[in-house]
Amino acid sequence: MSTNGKLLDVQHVTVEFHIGGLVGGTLLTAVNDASFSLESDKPEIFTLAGESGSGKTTLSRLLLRDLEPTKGKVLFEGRDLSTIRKRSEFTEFIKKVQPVFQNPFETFNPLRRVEAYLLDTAINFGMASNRRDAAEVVDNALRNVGLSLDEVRQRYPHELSGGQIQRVSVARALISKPRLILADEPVSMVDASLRMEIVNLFQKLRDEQQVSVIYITHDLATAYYISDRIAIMLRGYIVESGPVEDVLDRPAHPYTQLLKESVPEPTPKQRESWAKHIALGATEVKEYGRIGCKFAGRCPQVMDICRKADPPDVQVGRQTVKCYLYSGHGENAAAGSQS
Amino acid sequence: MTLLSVKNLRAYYRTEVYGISRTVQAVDGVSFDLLPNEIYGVAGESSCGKTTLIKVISGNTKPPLKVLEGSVNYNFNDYKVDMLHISQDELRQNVRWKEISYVMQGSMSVLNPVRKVIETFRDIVDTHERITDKKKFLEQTRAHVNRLGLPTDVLNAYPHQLSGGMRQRVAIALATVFQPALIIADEPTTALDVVVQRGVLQMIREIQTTSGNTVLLVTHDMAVHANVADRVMIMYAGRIAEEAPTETIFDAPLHPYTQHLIHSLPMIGEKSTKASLKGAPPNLADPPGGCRFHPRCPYVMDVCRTKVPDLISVKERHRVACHLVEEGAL
Amino acid sequence: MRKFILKYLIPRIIQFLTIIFVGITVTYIIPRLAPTDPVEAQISTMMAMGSSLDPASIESMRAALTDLYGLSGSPVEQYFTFWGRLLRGDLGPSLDNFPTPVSKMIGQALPYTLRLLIPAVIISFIFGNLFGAMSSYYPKNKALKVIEVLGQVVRSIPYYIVAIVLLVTFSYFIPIFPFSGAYPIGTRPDWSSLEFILKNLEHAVLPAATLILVGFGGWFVGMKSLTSNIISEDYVVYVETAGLSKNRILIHYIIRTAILPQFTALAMVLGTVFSGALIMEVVFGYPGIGSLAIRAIYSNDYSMIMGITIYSIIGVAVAVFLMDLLYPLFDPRVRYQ
Amino acid sequence: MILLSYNSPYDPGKSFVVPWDLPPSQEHLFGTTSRGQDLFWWLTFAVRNSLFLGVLTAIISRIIAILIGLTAGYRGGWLDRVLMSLNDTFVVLPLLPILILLGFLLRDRMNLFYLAVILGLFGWPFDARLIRSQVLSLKERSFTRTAVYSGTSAFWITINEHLPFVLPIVFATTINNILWSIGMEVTLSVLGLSDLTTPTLGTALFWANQHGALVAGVWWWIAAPALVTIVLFLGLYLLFTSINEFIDPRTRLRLIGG
Repeated sequence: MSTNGKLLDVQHVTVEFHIGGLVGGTLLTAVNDASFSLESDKPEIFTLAGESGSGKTTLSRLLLRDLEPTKGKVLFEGRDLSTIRKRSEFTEFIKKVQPVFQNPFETFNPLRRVEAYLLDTAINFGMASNRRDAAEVVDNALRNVGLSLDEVRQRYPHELSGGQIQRVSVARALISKPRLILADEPVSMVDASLRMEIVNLFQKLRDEQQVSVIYITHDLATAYYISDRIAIMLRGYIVESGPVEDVLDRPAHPYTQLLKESVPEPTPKQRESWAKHIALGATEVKEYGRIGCKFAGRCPQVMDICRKADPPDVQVGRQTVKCYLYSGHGENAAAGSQS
Repeated sequence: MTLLSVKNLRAYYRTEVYGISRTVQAVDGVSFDLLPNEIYGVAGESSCGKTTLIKVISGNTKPPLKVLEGSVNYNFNDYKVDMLHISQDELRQNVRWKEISYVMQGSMSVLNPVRKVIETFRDIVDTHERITDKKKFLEQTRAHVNRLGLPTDVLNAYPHQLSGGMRQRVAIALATVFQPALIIADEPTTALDVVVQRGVLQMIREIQTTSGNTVLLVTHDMAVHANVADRVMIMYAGRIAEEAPTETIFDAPLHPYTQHLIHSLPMIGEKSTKASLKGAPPNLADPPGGCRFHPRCPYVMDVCRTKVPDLISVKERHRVACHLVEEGAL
Repeated sequence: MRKFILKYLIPRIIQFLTIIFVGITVTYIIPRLAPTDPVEAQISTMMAMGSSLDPASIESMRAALTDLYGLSGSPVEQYFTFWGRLLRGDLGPSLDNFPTPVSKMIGQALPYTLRLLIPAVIISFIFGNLFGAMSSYYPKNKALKVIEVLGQVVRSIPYYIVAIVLLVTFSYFIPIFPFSGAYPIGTRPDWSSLEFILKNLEHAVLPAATLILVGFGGWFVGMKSLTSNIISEDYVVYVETAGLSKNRILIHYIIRTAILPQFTALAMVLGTVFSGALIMEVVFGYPGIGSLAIRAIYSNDYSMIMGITIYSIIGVAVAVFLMDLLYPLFDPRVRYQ
Repeated sequence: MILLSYNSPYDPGKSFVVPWDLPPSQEHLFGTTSRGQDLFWWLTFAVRNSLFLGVLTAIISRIIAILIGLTAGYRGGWLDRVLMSLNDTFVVLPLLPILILLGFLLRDRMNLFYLAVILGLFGWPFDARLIRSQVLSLKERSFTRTAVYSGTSAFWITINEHLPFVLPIVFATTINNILWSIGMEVTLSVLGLSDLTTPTLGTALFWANQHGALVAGVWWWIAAPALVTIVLFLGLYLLFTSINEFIDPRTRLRLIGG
């Protein structure tokens, strides 16, 4: 098996959905020609960031083999996910790739005790052969997230706080000793005073257990805080990607610039500049159907060519940017690189 | 002159399920004033009592919610209203929407899915000022919507044809048809994307600046308060922890909870490790005694476990409820 | 418009044809599942009941029956002949009133049934939905609670029992309404005389009341459960805080949104309501399709029963189809999708 | 009453074992019929048989409804569309005329068992649709995905995660279905289209009609079965609402303190 040293390799994937009935309907491209990869020997936290409708959740479902791409392929440890057919192969795969969902209270069935999921996971993945061994495995996983089996035993989801149950959710994902965790907005439903403990947990997993994390979020501030690399998505495209400090400190794509500028800073110092007028986007469907760059309608530096064809991916420093400004079409190729 | 004066408000939920009665002390001894012409921010985590507080001050107290003590008094340009004793009819006719209006949490769904936007405008306007001249009503509504920078097309649209941000702005337009003295905005941008959120908050600020009314902005997002509010009140477990002008709250917070909230916020451009508070917000059906923050407080003292700290003024317009401050330890 | 035709109309037409197809096929298969030769069984029962037909008539009846059951040729051929006759609107002669065509007799009885059924359905729909919505909007109202319990109980009791209770109460113990029929015995139907129409209305009161009572509970319960979610919807709470009057909220915001699924439900239960109407006519001796059916049962008039079955399937299918076509007029969400 | 039927001093199959047309009295609680039967004891058999019919119908149609509802909901796709199209057709078909046709043809061979099977075959579609929509919404919830990524098989997901939500529906519809089936039997019997020798609530009314009970002034012959039916339905209905509330997941949630 050749892995090319890649843990995960996403190659030009496109996902199209039919919206509407059997006949007619429109084609919506939720993910458009997206590529990125994670190295096998260098665990990292990789963020997929974007607003609602950017395709980040669709992309995550693709990586969990919840969906199949219309075009392109996803390789995990060198294996094309679309060749996974048998149940045993699927089990083998998800043993190594585990999800953490957004709403901790929806992650577990409200009518079941949370430990049931943990014990099931341990037994289903062959981490333990009987309930007693399973309890030990589970307890270990829970200790990794700062809890213990005794604290959650006999508890229903609503009897735990949002922060606790989200940690249980991470613990469940850790039981099978996965190589990769996909966390879809894991802290957006968790209170501010509990948020950082979960965010810090992902860093701990990366550093102490060599687990890679794909962090899916709309929140650029936490993304900046925990991730190593980031990819910004807009209407199905990855418009800019690279090391998080480069992308967010010196955004190159005009969309990333707008996004960064719009995030309210938790200090009253920039009130006046934050409050200056901005152009709001067209409705979602309109931007999806746009030919060429999806941001052309709102871009302050728009050129004719932007409305004609998809921009190419251009390397700007350590960033990859999907924008004509940097492909020799723009006069001010360095426009975005000012601080 | 104050617009609203809330004194020592205590509002509990009393529920009974299968013979087990539960009392949730959602708002427990809250006092504050709203001034004319300001944006007053209320911050706090889920179930800290901020939603209950809004319910009571807007006259929406319904069982199982019950006000045990305290007073809620408004003064709308010499039209005085005692919110806890006003008759339903007067509340409905003279106060709601004429003096107090709302932009609700999840405003995206406040528009009736099967009626055009204009019909909701008509219902609300007709309720308070009978529409006699339909043409004039249409003209005025169009002008109003235009003034707020919205296209007039939205009036003839059904809600599902509008984007989330547009619906939220329509909701703001609805809330301001009568130029009310107070607009209560409850998590107005929680479900919105950052770019849209910025647009909506700008709109709220503009309206406030031009018409000089008061906005009560409730959100858990401290970053929003930092950029929009003039004064901020921090609630914790049904009580006020601290209240101060925005600059003071962010530059020199006194309550350990406020300090944590502000220092734990991640920022773009800064990667230093942010700590999390231990434990979780208390269950208000069985809150801890003394200061309700004491089980999580890094500076807890013996007195905190037994005595409820008073909300004291430390400076002009800066109040805090913490024993550390009382004893000058900070 | 093209979108509407493709996405809305065509699936509805397919559904319409499926209903007719499945229904008719079921009626085609049933006689063939009967363990004995239906023609001979039929003839012998008729003979046993002392029919005084001459041999020639019996022979022609045997031919008519064989034809009616479509028993000549292979099963596939039979199936096509069966459809062929149906498409020509030929349901064969009534065996009891030989040789009056079944379709003519049904044609005469149908208006009576419809005159009873349509107003009853409309009235129970309106009141059931109105009270149902009110009962979730005013949860503390005692009168509405009583109505709810009554409606619920009546709804679950068989039509027949409700009818018999009404009949016994209001024309036996307290004889204020006529016992049976659509008009006094001995009068001739004369739709130009006011007196006759009044008499007819008087006779229709109890049957209609039964249909309304039984239907009411269903709509009430359905509406209540639909609106119980709606009253806490944001857009209702919102206009409440905006100070709108309760009546305006009830009508424009609660009923207006909740009523839509009820229209679909109306289409769905038409079959059941129609069945109920048949029973009603039997109890009250009202001369519609139901009475026709019971007479056919007692006189072993197979072709009549077959005809009634087929008619009702087609009738209900058409009604459901029309209902579906009207639905988008009420729901902008369907209209614009 | 069901238990009482086993102690009946009279054989319901026999007629003219007691004086006929006696009004209700201490000896004959509901009076006697024109066929010389003690109405009270006769009705004990009727209730037993009617309930038997109802339960059997409910079991048969529940099995069909669960199978179709779960399959359509969990598998989705074209199978779902085909099943639901068929389902809607069955919902809409006017059942009574079809049953009349069937009863008419089977007449002499009709007995309670056949009737239960037939009603069972027609009694599933509303409930199958309910179950399907429940499964569809459950399938979309995160906890189903959690279970999938915990390596749990589809079978166990259905049993552990979905059944607790589907069962209350099955239960709620069971009693409705029993009531419906008993009601249908009454209807068919009144029309003379069932096994008239078996005592049921329906046949009681049929014989009363046959003997012109109302005209003859034997009102108790109609009133007693009607009353018993109403009481039975009321009882089952109340049982249904209380048990239904008890096993509703929302109630359960509140009981465990949610």
